[in-house]
Amino acid sequence: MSRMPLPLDRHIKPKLVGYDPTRPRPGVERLAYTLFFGSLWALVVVAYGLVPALFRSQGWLDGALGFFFYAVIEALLAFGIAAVVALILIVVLRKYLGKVQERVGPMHYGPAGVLQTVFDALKLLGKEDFAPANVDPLIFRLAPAITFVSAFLMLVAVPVAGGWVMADLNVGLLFIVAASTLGAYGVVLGGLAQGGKWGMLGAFRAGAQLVSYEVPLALALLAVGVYSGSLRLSDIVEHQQGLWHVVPMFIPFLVYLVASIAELKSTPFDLPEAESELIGGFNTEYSGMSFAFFFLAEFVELFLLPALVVVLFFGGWHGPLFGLDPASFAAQALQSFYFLVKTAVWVWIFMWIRATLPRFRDDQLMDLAWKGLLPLALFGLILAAFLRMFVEVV
Amino acid sequence: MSLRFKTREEFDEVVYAVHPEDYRPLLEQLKGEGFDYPRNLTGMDLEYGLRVVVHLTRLADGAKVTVYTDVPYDAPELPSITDLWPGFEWFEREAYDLVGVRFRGHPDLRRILTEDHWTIHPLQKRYDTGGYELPGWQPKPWPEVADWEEAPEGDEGGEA
Amino acid sequence: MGLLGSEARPQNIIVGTLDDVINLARSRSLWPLTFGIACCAIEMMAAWTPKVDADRLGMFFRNSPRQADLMIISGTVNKKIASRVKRLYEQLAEPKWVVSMGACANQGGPFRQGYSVVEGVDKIVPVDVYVPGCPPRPEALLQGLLLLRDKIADRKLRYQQPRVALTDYDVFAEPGKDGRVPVL
Amino acid sequence: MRGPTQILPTDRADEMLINMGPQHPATHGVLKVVIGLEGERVTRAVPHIGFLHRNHEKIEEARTYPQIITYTDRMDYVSGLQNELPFILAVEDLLGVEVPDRAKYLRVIFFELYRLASHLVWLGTGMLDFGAITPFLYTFRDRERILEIVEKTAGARMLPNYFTFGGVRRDVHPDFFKDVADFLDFFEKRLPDYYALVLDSPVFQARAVGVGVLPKERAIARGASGPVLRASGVAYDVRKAEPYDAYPEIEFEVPVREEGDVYARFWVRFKEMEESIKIIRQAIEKTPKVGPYKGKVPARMKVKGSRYRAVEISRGHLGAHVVGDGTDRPYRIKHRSPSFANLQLIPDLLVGARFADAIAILSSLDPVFGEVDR
Repeated sequence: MSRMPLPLDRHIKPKLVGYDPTRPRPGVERLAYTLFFGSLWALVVVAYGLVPALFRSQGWLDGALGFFFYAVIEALLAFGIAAVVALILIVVLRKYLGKVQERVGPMHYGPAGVLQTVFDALKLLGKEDFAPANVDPLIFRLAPAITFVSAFLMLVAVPVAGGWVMADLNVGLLFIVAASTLGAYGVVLGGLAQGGKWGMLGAFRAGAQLVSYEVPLALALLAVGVYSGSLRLSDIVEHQQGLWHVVPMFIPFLVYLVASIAELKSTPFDLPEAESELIGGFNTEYSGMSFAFFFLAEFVELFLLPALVVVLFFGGWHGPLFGLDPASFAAQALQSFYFLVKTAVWVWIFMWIRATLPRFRDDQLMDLAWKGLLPLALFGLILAAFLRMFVEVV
Repeated sequence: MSLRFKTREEFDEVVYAVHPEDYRPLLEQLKGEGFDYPRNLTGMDLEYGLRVVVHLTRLADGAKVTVYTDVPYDAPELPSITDLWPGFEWFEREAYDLVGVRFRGHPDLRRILTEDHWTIHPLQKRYDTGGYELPGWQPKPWPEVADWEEAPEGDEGGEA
Repeated sequence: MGLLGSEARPQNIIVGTLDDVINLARSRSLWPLTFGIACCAIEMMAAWTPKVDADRLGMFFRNSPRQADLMIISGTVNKKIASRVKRLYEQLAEPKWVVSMGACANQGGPFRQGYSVVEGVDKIVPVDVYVPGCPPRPEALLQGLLLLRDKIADRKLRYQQPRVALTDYDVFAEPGKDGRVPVL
Repeated sequence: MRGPTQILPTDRADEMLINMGPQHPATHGVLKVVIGLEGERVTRAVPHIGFLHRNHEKIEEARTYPQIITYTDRMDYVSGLQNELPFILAVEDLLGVEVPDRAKYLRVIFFELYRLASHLVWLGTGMLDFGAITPFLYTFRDRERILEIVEKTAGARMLPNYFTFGGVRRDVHPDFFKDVADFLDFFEKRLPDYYALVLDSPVFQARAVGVGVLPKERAIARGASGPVLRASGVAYDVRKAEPYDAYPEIEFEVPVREEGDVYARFWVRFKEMEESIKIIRQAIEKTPKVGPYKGKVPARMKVKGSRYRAVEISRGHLGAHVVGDGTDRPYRIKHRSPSFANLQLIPDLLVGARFADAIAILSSLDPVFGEVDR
């Protein structure tokens, strides 16, 4: 008994939970959501609008040194956007799940619980980053980084407003496919490198699932590329000036929606993680910051895949401009606002699906990919080609 | 050879007290009579030996029977009835684990509730609640049943 | 240990402040391990459901011990599972805490004198908070978790976490040979 | 040998052995199953139990009869109150105690309330295994209302120790019948939600129909009981086969389904919830408004003789074999628990299924380890 410290805590009176679940605080929560959205929008305006405009107006981009600094600053801002998006989405998802499930979600730390994710991140920073004895150390450490970087890479090609894009690639669609495929590597390698059986099962499932759903996903993207006549994402958005792609490209839209939920590894396609079957699947043995990177990548993707839905099918940044000159700064800021609002709606739909459905079985998943989505995607591709010909003839 | 057993009525069921050598033949006969549902199998320590009690029922009309037999401490062996009612597989393992009755012909007679390396059968009366041997515990004399046509003495639920 | 030690309180004021911040974060983000043993596990689950909802205090279950901070021993620990409980505790990533929930985990509960029951989980793992009750109500568990939160974060308390179990209990001991006083 | 049981390495090159449990979210407690996997297909399944063995039967020999009721509560802790009944009925038989009518009906009401509570816990945790989180929160919210009603009368939530020899321990709270009626109205409105989230969900149907089929003969031979048996087409319900308390005077149906798959086991439990609502409504109507709630019981209970009684708890046929030697403590008590018998089906059902199906089958068997290991 002597090894126990003296009970110094006898004087502590635990603060009773002074919260009445029957009296929610919608005002505070609404304010918090507004702040979340506003801060994200501000960051986007700074990263996509102000910094490039500043560099261009001063002519710093001509020199090599100036371009180097520009690239570094942009990369940091992109990382900032990814981090802020993840921090916001984690707490929003938890609060939304709470709302669906008739509870309240995190609400005690910070007004309406907005600081919860900050505390989580700080805690994971201070947590032991443990590697079991039989891991492959290099790949074990590399896998979370690969997953996060691939999610982060996709952000570069997404246009948020007319002319506001970090890298306006002429092969933007292919770049997106390539970057999202890279993410599968991180998951598979992470599962295999940890030397545990649950991780291995998770890696097998992840490999099968992500590779299978890459195919219909790429075909759906290709259909959009064929229809709009360009692989550049900003051209695709411009092409939706009159009619959003969701109307003529409805079949590729459905294929993309299902395949992107599978890419996201969220229910009903969360087999690689499958918390109730495989403990944590590919991330079973990860702790501390390595785990945080997987977590972060998941939520960056939860932002980017809905953002691509908006870019490809829902008119991207298009919206009423109230007579503003489309090339002006104010108009571009307004366009980025439209883009973010549409993305937020789609993020909500993705969360809704996640909160409602049970999980598929692995063979049903494969059936859906190869027997259902692939023929549908091919049909969509042919349809897109016919529509393109029709548009060009008329 | 006729089976050596005694029957009596208790509440709503027929109770068979049976000689251990005729335990399995009697149960085979009952199985033939349509008692298809295994209700329960209890192993218990009577301080002169071990007893196995089998409760069966017939799903068709709800008739119930109870069969019990006693085996001595030095040879606690009975034939297994898992092939008649596979549902008794774990019940026999439990009776072996906790009371110490060994069932011949059981497909997988291992300990089930306690650890494999334990040596005691904790529900025997020679152990106290904590699993320690009671000091000065002595087994009682075996109540001889000379003629199975007479009621066996002192088998009414065990003696204190 | 993680980035910053939690037991040693350094003299350096900057590191000390950072330590406090990390401790604050740790106390506000306690993720328990999904490990229910017995009756108390149902009440433990009930503490995460709409009526009580411990998720609003930033706690949610992780299934892998590597990602959990906290282990709630919710039920009777018997001799067969004792070695597993000990191993799970060792698998938790540092820093880690243990909440003993219910009478059985505290000292054996109604089954205390039995041959197969470990008389309190503190014999095999160090325990930070004991929650009494059989089973404790979800609110009682929540109060225990709040106590743990305040223990971790309170600067004045200088809470020294127990690092070793109370006894070097032999988790494989057979009844009759485990050195307890016989019950007669 | 000291230490945990060693699992020998498999002798097949294409088989992988994994230890599922005792800490695994889908084992509903502390079951351990050694599963051999060939890809995603289960090639062998060896269950190991006993991780919650709490020497119920030994420690009850050292307790007096009224003390033992407290212990029986802790067997199937999800449907706590129901476990007291077989032991109490057996002792009442041996003592020849008469139970007054009011107590009989009160017992039925509480019994069925706990069946609802238990099936709600099963539904929530079972859907967690299927990957859906939301039903878990909904079912526990409804269960809280039941526990609040029980708490008002019995004083405790989960394990109230309320039944006693000759009746119930105290009379019900004045609001009791109104509370129960209110809850039933509320719960009837909730049931369509559960149907929509679970039974009618196409994803769930794809996972459950035709999975883990248990043939009728095998179910009977293995001694399966409760919804597992009735989903295989056997209409065996202890409430009908050997009626106890006020069940003979109450009209209800035993839901039976022939398929024997996971979907059938879910369906049977859903229908049982509906039947429970009917039973409680009838029992509230028929309960005598006044009258004793407890019969006459000898002050010094000297129980002699041997008796086996069974009741139908949420998981099936729970029996108590009480052997008394004429003192105030039992000579031997054996609890026959339904999940113990049902779990013997694990090798039958799991081998050949896919791994995700194995989880689904385990959740449809609905074991509670307090009663499996005792």
